[in-house]
Amino acid sequence: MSETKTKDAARPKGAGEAKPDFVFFPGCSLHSTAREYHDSTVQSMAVLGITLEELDDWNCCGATALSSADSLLSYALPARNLAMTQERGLPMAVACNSCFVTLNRVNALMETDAPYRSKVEETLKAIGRRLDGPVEIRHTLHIIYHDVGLDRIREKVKRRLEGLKVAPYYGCQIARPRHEFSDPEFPTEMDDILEAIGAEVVRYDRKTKCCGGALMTTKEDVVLELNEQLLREAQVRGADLIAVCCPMCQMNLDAYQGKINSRFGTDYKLPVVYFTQLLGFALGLDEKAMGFGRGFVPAGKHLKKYA
Amino acid sequence: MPEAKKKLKLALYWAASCGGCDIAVLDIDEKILTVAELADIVLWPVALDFKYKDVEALADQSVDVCLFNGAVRNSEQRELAELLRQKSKVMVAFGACACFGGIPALANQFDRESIFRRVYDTTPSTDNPGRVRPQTKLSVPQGDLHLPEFYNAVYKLDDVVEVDYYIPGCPPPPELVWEAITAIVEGKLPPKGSTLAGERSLCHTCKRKKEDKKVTAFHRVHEFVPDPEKCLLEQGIICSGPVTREGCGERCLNANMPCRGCFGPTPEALEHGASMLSAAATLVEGKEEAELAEVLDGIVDPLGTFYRFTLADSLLRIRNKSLGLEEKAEEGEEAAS
Amino acid sequence: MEQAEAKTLEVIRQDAFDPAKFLEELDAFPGVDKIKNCMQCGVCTASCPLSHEMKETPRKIIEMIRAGMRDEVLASDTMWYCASCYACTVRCPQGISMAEVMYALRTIALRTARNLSAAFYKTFSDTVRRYGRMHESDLMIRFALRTNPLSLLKMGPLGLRMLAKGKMSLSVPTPIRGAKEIGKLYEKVAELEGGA
Amino acid sequence: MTQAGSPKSQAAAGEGWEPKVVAFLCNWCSYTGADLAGISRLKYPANLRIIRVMCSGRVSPAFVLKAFHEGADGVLVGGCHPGDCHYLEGNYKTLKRKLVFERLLEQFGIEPGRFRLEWISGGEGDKFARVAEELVKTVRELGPLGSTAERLGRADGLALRAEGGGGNA
Amino acid sequence: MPGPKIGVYVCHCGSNIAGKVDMDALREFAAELPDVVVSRDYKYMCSDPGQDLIKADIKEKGLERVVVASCSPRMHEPTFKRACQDAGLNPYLMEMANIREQCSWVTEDGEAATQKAKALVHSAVNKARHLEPLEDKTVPVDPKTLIVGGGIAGIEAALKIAEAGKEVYLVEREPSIGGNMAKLDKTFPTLDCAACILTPKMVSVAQHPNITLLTYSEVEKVEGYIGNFEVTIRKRARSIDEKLCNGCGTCQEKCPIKVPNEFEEGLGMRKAIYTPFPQAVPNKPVIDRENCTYYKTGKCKICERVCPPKAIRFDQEDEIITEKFGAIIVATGYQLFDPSVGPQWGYGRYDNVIHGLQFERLSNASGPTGGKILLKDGSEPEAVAILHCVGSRDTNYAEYCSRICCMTSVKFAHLVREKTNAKVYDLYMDMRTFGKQYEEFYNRVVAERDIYFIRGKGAEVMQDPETGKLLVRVEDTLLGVFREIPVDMVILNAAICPRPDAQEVAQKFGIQRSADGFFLEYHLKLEPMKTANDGVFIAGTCQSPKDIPDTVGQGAGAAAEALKVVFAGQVTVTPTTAEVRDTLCSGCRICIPLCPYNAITFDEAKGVAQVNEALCKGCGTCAASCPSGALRAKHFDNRQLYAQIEGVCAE
Repeated sequence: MSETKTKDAARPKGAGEAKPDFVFFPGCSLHSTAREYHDSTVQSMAVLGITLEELDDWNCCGATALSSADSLLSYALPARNLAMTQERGLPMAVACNSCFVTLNRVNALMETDAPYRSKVEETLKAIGRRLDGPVEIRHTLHIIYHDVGLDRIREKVKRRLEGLKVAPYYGCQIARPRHEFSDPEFPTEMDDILEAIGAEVVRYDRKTKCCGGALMTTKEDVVLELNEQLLREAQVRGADLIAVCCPMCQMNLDAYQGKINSRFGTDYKLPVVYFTQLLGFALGLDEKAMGFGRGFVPAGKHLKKYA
Repeated sequence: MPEAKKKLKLALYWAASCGGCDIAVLDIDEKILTVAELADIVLWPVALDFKYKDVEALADQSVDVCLFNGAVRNSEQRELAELLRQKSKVMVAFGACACFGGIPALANQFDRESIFRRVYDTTPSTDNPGRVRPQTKLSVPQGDLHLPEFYNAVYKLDDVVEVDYYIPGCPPPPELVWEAITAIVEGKLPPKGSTLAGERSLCHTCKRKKEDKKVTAFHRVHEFVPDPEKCLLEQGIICSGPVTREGCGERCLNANMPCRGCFGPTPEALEHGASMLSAAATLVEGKEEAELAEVLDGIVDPLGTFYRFTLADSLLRIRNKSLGLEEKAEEGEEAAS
Repeated sequence: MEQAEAKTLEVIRQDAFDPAKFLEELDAFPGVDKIKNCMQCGVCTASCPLSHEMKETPRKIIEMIRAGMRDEVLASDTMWYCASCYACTVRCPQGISMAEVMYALRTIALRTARNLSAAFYKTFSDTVRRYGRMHESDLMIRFALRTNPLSLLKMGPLGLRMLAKGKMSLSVPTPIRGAKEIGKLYEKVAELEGGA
Repeated sequence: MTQAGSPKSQAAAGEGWEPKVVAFLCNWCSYTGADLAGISRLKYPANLRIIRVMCSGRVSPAFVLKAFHEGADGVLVGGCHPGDCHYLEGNYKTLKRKLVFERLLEQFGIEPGRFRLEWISGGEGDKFARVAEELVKTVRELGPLGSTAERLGRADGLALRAEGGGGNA
Repeated sequence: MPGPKIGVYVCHCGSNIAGKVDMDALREFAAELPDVVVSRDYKYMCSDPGQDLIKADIKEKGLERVVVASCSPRMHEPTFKRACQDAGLNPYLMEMANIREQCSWVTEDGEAATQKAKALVHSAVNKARHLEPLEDKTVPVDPKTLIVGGGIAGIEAALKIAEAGKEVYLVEREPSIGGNMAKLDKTFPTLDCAACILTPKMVSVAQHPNITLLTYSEVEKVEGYIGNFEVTIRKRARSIDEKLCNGCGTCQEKCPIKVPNEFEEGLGMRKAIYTPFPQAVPNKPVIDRENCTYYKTGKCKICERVCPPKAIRFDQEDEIITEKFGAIIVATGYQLFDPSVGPQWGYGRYDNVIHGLQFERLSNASGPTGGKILLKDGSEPEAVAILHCVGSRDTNYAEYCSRICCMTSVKFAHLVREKTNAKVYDLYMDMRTFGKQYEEFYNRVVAERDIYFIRGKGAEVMQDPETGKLLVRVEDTLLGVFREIPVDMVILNAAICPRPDAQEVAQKFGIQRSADGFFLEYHLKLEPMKTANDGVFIAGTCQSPKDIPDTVGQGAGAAAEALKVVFAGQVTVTPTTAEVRDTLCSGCRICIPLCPYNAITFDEAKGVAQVNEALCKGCGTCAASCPSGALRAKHFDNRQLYAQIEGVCAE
């Protein structure tokens, strides 16, 4: 990323004078099931000098569910958000992996496939909007890693999470099909951030294996199996908790852990938290404000010694 | 100058040009008296009162030499060119405008309509609420009035009539004019179609010190005072000397100004502007496209720079869009607002 | 290896299929291309977290598409197992986006399909149309009503815990300001798709 | 592809109009690349006609103007990739000329899409075919340019005496 | 004014051209062009009867120019030039129109192709009208050949040339020749050991009086042209006196520094003073100054103390050698694809995932395990998976087929079974056994006990976190089932790739690269060793992936190409240079810095530029920049090119 941006990020901001760095697209989950992800993201990024401005009147990106139901709609819906971001004249920040992949899909179309592209443009025209080429879309994990940088994170850490063993679980849609991350299958950005706040990152080979996502609704049996494998590796590697960056992953691993235990006769008690919760906590933000209590599997006991 | 048996019949005409060429004829100073001794002037609108009908009355081929200056911008000039060709034994394109279109041909970047709009509508001093435009024909009670048709493009003389000799320059230097007149009088003319100037480029006679050329930045003449001893190109000033025919007496160079090319291309140059462009661009050192672009952007207005006098003699002649008149009109509107 | 069940060999009468037509139909979807370049290496299958559940492996689906077996492909369960993890897509040596192929197949199938998955995707779409955003509780309740109202009871405990954690709300969602726009968008899409 | 245009249809943008594109290719890279396209039996529009030069550095901007003057609707100059020039750096000279020449063409009202400089190596038959296809497509969309004589004829209805001008060659 | 008499000859090229272009229409069109006095078509113009047509017309009709419309001039220009010359016409009065590669082969529609062919012929006729006779010049050829790269291709080429009685310089970057082949264990399909067949050749190279062997050396600069290349070679300091060193190896025993041995592909160690392998040629060590304690701290010098003949020279400096050569053979070989680029294969993440060359070293008796196939922990594997096409045939990495991996995999399967009791799973996409006795070899191995071939590409290697076993995931595509195979070792048969410095080397030798990054041959089928740079030839895997038989074949072939040059004793240099017309040159000096060969100088006395035709290569850049038109590119002058432009643009 450009140096300017890093400078911007580091620049102290007086009240009201600064233009935000990104338009923030929270997505539906961050406003409901994943509110702790929303709060911890916005707050820790603010501490790190990045201001986000929520996209006004955003709509659902359609997720992969719509890609499956109606091709044109699955482009048109996220395109509205991109068009509005373009109007605002800022790059877009996204925290939800599913939104990230869906919005990027529109971007990819804007660069290729001309005939279909014009169809999408026509739908936008019907609502009086337009999209001129792709919009810069950034995952918040990537922004924190690149624009803020590890050095600055280390500088700002108030509580080093020394000794906390974390399994970094990225989920699939953050680095795939191919985005800005170091590798589509073995990205390392979250590992590095967690290390920068002092945590011990355990080896986690399944870091981008699928949790089944929305198939939990329709194919619960097999999706539970996938999540059991994910939990198993984390447990075998000795993780205290799993850090995630996607609301769907968090939900599947956390809310369904009980169901998994009863189905497979296991006894997992692995808290599943957003990496931003750990980051914010390390940066000195309040444990409660970071929403650690919202998880089904409590994480509190692992954090006590740092508080 | 030897005694001529019979007095020459001489015609001089001024078409689309500034008039400097006519003055250039007078610049031969006292020799003009010799000319008067040797020749009867049958047409010289700038100095003597002749009517078109006087020319029409002349017998074909009865004029020995016609010195035609100026480019062809309208139908009147074309008709006169044709008429004078018919009446003259030798037709001379006199000066850069007749030879290559000259400065007036720079207007070939615009078509008639946009020129009219500028001149009759949008100049700040214009007061023309009725948007009156010149008409080729106007009926008044007394009868029909005719005005010549203003063309979309400026043409050089040999576009419309056969030309026997070319005397380039803006204006042609007096020495050259005198040499030409002498040659005509003495009947020692080179083969038809020749240009009565040198064969090599101006660098041949330029006295400035020349080294192997490398340019790191281009400058315009107002930006600094160049070293009068050194090649101007080497100082980053676009000088058309390398592509322009010698014979002018380096008048501009002596004034520490670069050659603008009024003598037109050397006989073997491919194309006046493009050839100089090609040479100038390759003088820049470097390999990085962005860096090169930065230096080369220092050459502002390539067309005006490299085709200052020769646009009507170029391969493309006119700005392509000047042909789609409606389209051009819109553009003009935008430019005006 | 499991013992395969004895089975008579299937006979395909190629003249019953029109591979070109099916390929063309898929070609209309952006991102669905290069199907003909498939080398049948099976990397997609071996990369898929759920391929072991499928009756036909993703690789086989490609071959069936190339054979023109439209009905059989659309009746298969393969695409309904796709979790959009894109593992196949990044690994395919021929650069085929299998995930996009799966989306396309689902979209075509949804025009007629009546299975659980179809119901879910339709409900999802309706929710977004109504509010401009997704609301889990609304979605789940509607989905259950559409499919198996009794499942609401099964979902009960989890739902209650979600409510307790503030992860779900039972209040009636408010549409976004631009809900009208969303409606228009749906209409325009329908109009454009209808023509297709 | 329809046929490359019959003599008369080309004069105006009639239905039978087919663009004319002249390609100046360096012997070592681009011409070889074009040969490779042939050997690989890649198909591209017949509108593009190739003139071989030893190096793209040989292509004087006047050649490009000459082609437009003669009625070409598009011109391609193909050279070796930077660093690959058979003559060490002829292609850089071409690049330098292009950087000014493009602006001149624009002043002449020649749309940017009509002139292209491309680096095509001897191994890039596919790239050559693609560039040919793109250029012809672009030019087709831009419509006919017409020769200088035609354009002047359109401007003032004058049939020029000595059609040609400028070219002293 | 009547122009020169022109004859036009249209070639059908069998159906290659005639199948698309209307031959009658083209011939008749050409006949109507001004100055054309005869226009003929014929099935194969390049054949003897075809050429005879041209010759007869030159003699009987007094043709002054010849235009041949056929294939690319890169193909048959010399043929037709010779035909003209035979008939007494200056060969530079012949012009070709390329209506095959650039017309009939690339055009869908016949009518369009015919139209285009007419334009191309028109253009050629126009140019021909302005052609002028030129005389070829010859220059003497230096009789030495330079070979770059001491792998099997370079070795083969060097020996062939040396045995033919010509002098060769063989330059190798590493301390020993042998290349990648020296690392191999057994070679397919005969399973003879690589060292057994390679070592004698390496020794012959060292001993042959006609070969100057420069190891630990690199070519720095290449100037000049065919017959007269001037090459600068840097012979890096070995830090030993090669004349005194007897290769006893004492220094290597005593040296205290251990670093990974590149030759062992990271599996074994070497000392700071070392020969890369026991059979190295020359068998004299080098001091790796980056790792040597003396060079780092100024202390140690143990090797100097223990060396019996006192051959250590710490102060030795690099030697710069400049030599003239008539021909150059580039045989710089390949680099194996780095499988860690695709982490899904586990390379670099799991200890027992290795690549093919590492397996060769394991299996090699002189390798780090003494030829035993062992896991990292020293135990023997119980199951081994071999993956084909790692990086090959994959648009994410290298699109081409690496050719040798199928056979290598079959060989590996056999070697694993020969040396261990492990089960072998060979995961292949397609089994390509294209060579002589290859299919037979495959058939033999496939029948061996506990070797299982599975048709499917290995997608991923995982590790079971609990058992530590490697899990290979693959679809058995023939069954249509998903398989997860637990193994102890995975061998990745990684792609053969261009060397990382291929671009730099290509530029140095004035050769080009194909889209896949390998060096580009002049003609894929008919001129596989020639390059676009006359006198520079390529051999072996620097041109494309190859097995040993093909590499050796190309090495010998390149030797023949080089010998052709050096035996001829002289080469013809093109007369198509630039010239300055003194009467037009005004001495502006714009052209002088433009010439990359410094062929243009300024004649102070005459005040004009002048071209040294021996140095000029005829690129014509100067002519395009000479504003006044005084500089003329012969055979490509302004008049000729303008005429061509008029030709292609004519209706």
